[in-house]
Amino acid sequence: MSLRWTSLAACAALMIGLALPAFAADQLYIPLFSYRTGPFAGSGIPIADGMHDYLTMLNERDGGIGGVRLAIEECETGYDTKKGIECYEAVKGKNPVVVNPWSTGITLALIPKAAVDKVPILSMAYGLSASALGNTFPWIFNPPDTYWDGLSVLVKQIAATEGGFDKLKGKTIGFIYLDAPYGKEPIPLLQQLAAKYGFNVKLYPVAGAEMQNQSSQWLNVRRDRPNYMIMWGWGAMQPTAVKEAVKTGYPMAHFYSVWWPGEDDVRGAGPGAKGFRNLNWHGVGANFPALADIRKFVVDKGMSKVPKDKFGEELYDRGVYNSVLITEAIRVAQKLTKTKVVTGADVRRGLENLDLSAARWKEIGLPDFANSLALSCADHNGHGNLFVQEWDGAKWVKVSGDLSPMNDVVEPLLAAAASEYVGKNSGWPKRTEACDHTS
Amino acid sequence: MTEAAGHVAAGETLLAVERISLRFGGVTALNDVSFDIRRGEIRAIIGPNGAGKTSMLNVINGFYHPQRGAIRFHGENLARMNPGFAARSGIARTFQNVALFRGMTTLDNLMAGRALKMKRGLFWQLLRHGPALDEEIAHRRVVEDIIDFLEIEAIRRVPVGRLPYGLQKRVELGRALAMEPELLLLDEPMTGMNLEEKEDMCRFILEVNSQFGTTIALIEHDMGVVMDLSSRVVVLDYGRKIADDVPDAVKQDPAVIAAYLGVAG
Amino acid sequence: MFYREVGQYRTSYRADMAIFPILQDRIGLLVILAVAFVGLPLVGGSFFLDVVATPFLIYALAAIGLNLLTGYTGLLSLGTGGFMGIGAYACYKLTTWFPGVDIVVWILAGGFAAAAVGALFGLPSLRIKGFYLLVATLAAQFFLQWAFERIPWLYNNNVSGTIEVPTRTLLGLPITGATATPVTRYEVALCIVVVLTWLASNLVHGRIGRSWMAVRDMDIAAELIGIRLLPTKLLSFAISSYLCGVAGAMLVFLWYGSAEPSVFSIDLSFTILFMVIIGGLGSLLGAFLGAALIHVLPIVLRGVPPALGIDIASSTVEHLNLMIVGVLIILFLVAEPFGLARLWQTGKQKLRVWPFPY
Amino acid sequence: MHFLYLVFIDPFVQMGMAPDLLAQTLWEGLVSGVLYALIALGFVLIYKASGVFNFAQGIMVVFAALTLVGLYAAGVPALLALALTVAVMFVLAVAIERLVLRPLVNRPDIILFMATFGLTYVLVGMGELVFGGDTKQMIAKQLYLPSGAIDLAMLGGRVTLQKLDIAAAIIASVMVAALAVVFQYTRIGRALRAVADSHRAALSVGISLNQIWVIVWFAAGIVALATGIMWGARSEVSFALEVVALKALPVLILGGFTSIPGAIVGGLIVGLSEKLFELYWGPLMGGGTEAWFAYVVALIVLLFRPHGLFGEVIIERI
Repeated sequence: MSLRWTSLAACAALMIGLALPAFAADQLYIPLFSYRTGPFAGSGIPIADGMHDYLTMLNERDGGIGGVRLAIEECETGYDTKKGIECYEAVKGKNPVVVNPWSTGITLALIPKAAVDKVPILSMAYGLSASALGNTFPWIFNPPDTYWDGLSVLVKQIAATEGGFDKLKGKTIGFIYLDAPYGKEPIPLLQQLAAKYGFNVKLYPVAGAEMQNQSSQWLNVRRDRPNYMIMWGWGAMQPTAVKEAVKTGYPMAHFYSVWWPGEDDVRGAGPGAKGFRNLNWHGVGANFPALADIRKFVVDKGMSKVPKDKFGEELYDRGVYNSVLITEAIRVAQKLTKTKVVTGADVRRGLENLDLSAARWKEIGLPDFANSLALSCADHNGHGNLFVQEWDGAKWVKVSGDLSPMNDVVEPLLAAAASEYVGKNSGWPKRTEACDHTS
Repeated sequence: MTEAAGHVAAGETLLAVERISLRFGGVTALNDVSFDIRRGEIRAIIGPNGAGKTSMLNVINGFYHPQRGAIRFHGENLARMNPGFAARSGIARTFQNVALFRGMTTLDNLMAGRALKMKRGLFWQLLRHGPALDEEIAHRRVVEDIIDFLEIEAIRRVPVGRLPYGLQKRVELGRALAMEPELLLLDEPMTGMNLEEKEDMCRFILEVNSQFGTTIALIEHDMGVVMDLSSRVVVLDYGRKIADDVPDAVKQDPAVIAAYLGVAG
Repeated sequence: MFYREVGQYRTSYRADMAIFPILQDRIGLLVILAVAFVGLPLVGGSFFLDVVATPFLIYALAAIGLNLLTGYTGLLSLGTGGFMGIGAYACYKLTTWFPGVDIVVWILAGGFAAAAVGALFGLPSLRIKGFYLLVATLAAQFFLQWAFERIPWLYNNNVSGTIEVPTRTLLGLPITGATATPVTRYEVALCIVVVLTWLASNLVHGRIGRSWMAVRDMDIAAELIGIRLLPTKLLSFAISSYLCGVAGAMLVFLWYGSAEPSVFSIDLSFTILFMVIIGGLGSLLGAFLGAALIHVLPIVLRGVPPALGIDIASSTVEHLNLMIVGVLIILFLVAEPFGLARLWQTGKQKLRVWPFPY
Repeated sequence: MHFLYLVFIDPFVQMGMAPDLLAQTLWEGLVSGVLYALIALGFVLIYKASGVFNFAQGIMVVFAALTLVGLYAAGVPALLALALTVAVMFVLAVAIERLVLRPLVNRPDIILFMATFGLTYVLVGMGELVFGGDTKQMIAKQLYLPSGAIDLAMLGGRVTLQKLDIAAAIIASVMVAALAVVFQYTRIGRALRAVADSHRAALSVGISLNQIWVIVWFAAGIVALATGIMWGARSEVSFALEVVALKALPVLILGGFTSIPGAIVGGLIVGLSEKLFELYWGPLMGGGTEAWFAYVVALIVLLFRPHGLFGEVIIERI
């Protein structure tokens, strides 16, 4: 009998399906999976704002890309895989040019679907590291770096401060991470490097439910006295960790993190957090022409949700970076296909031929905003250079030169992971997508 | 009535409680009580409020464990009964304030009473065809007989929670009968009933006793009822046994009268 | 007028004990099954099947599972998420070891692992009652979720730390993995749910179901009529967990296509408990109705503003969504504490006497 | 053999080796224990007076903290914001009594439990709608909460006591004491205990249930506010805090749903034991045991005392 209800629901759903604003054929539909709700909203909101605002700015300033307006639609996932899948199913019918899942869990769920639905997935510096290999994952892109790249760079940096890899011998590196697939991904590489350079690894998992209750982890840190700490955190876990580190009196200059902590995450810890370091690959701040345009065309017109004082902060700018990747890929796709209204398949090609040179960054009003990034059919990641920045109590300051990932170590890992993935997902499709060498 | 009681009173001892003492903390509920129940008789336990009658029944079917004393059932000695064992060895029970499965229908309550007798395992239960269904039907027959016997056909499918008190008492009796017990313990089966209901209940009790030859031990306040139904009466007062004899003798017993002064009905 | 049992005499106990004694009900059921098996796949698009229908079936199955425990045996549990997880991981391991065997077999087999674990965590239920038991089952929930994170063996040491569903075929037709069409996955889910629902309903209408309800309504009395409490409660835990486990396996293999441990979080347990309560304790139908309401309502609500052409941020919609669902739950509990199933019954009663209510 | 050593000997050796760390651990456990106790207290108050298992307690903590921070962000001076938040919690209590409890009076416990779920949803939605979902700073300084720490050189090492934690402990104790006094010696307190014993009896002697309910929910709101401030100051104000509040449940089991001292003792037991276990035994199983350890402890206690350490035992009569 219940199915009577379903059929009701069916009608409702269909009704909605029809009622959804059908996007005019002369638009590029860009869905933005955002999470302004839930326990991770703290990280999600600025990113969503950045992505949204840059795209809106293009609409307002240039009337879209190549004269084609961008239809931007946010879909709220709350960082929840279930809602993420619902969002995907909801948008896939409206032929999106690209999907940004903004959650490792959602990305993993979408990877198999992407090839079938011909929708490119852009998981920018998160998701499945192995998806960097375009020949195995033609539809997945995770530029500009994988977590393994990130970790290798951190170890490099630590070695540099110690004065050479040989100095790492006997040292201890603590790894505090969100006890979830995302947080656990770097561990194999960390242990491999530990074996190689003779340092010890201490693991400090933080359960999702315990994000704001880390005193015991930091008591462990205090006992083990690791020479360096590396954090793979997310959402509310990060500010708590920084505060606890300050409480425990851990030397901040030895506390490194992957690229996710933003200003808000360290500010709370007060002056004690001075010296905290994390990775980054793009500029921070609002003094770029493009951001000036965003302020002029979007923020000042009240078309943005970003609070005035948060404008141009790290994660906001990361959102902008993500949007640049999308729009540039679209431009390339337009050039390749000589059509204005490109499809997801075209944008996939666009991404594979993406080439963001310093000159190009300058053209789009973001001079020296980020290193040049070039993707190819084989390499969907770029493994670009990263740098370390330090919190000076008020803002991030770049404290290192450009550091290149240890490709020699990461490459084999990627290859292994990819083949493992294929092996376990029996019947994984071979790449059939042609590879064009234009651009 | 009395002759009905008379002819069964001959049976050998079915159950005997021997020197039972039961204490809750400081309070002594039962103090060195002994009496026996003979096969086929109707045994009444009476006494003023708080005399320990219900406690006595609770001891008999193992819900309370006495500190001292033993229960002899079928000749074998049991230091302590437990409810499950009591049920399996054929002791059924109704309660002072009805203890039915309120959420279930009359039919289901009675069928539940057959739980011990139904043997089919999980597999057949899952299919609910073949043996399981046959078994179900067989027991349904028995239950329907009881339903007819107690004249509760009309409320077969009514959740017992919605039934009036009198009927609930009757259903509870039905559930006890469904267990086809050897010994039936009735705790004030007639409280809160009007005259007609009481008469019905008396009739049922007598018929159960005569037709199925079920031994019955009952607690009742209504002296008239007790005197009519029972073959022998044990009188408790403040947890002690003060009399144990045939109704007429008990009536005359000065100790009983003293205990019941003004209470006798 | 049309819905009358008058004149339908049941001449044998067999007929009387049928689960749907009334002709119209049987017809109705057949119609619904026809619609479910044939109609919906034809009408519903991939969005409807993947986002509404298949998940609804999976939730309904889990809700039935929990309902056997909470509704029929009166034992509150918040371990559902964990038990579903056990089912999923067990199924995953099994299909990794024996890729040849048809996946449906493993989905069903996965449930047994859940049953075992469920029975284990059911042990305290003999002594613990009510909300104390509720919180005790949380131990299962949190411990299992922790285990899913901590034991790499469970997810075959995948670097990603998640279950990745391989493509498995039945008679050459892919039923899991990306290449499986929504329709296939829906039909498979439907078959499993229909069969298991049938078995469950057989169970609750027989001796075992009665002893469960007896324990629920008055465990002392149940004991005094010879029902053994511990075996009865454990059986309830085991079977309930079995159904939840199967639902969990379906959730991963027929719906998500991959799962990290957080999928089986406490929230899942809560959702299922909702469905049971809202649907109606102690009613299989209720499980379906509850699943429909709790799962479908938010999706519909999410669709409303665009449908009306209102342009508000999706996050705002989400917030309003939460509030509306919350308010509805309260209103609903105020209006009909016995759940949708009871509403259905009253409706049927009205229909029975229609058009002459007096 | 070696494993046995690691389990039964080594941890204690470690404790002996670094007594200062042990002391620190105990202190941390104590502090988080106090905060658990505070949350549990909110549960107990409501359960005692209205028999409602209030799942919304967790979100009430978040909501109170958010309101406080939000008002301050809106330009209200800190102390005034605090006062206003208290007012808001009162309004909330009244609203809950009117819109949720009153219509549901005399319904089965499970129904009321579910209703508090609906309440949770509403509060989450409202909170995010009004204040936004981003993590916020607790205005500790503006509320004159101390910052910094006291370093004690002792036990051949240092033990660091955060001033904030000390304040938390003190405030919590004061609140508990105050509540205890109120419920022991005042008219309201007597009324509340009467209600806790029997709704009908209380009604029959002319105690207004509704009034009592408003009072306890308000009290629970205040407790929630205190918890929110303390925990917010220790980490951040975010919706993830709600999950921390779940920790109150094992505390409840330990202490019994109806016992205020139980809540406190239970809180301390959970706080201390889970910290000790995570620090000295956790490494053996890869850490992160705090997520479940408290529940397992609670479970074990339940097996021996089905009504918790302090909950009153119900004697079943037939």
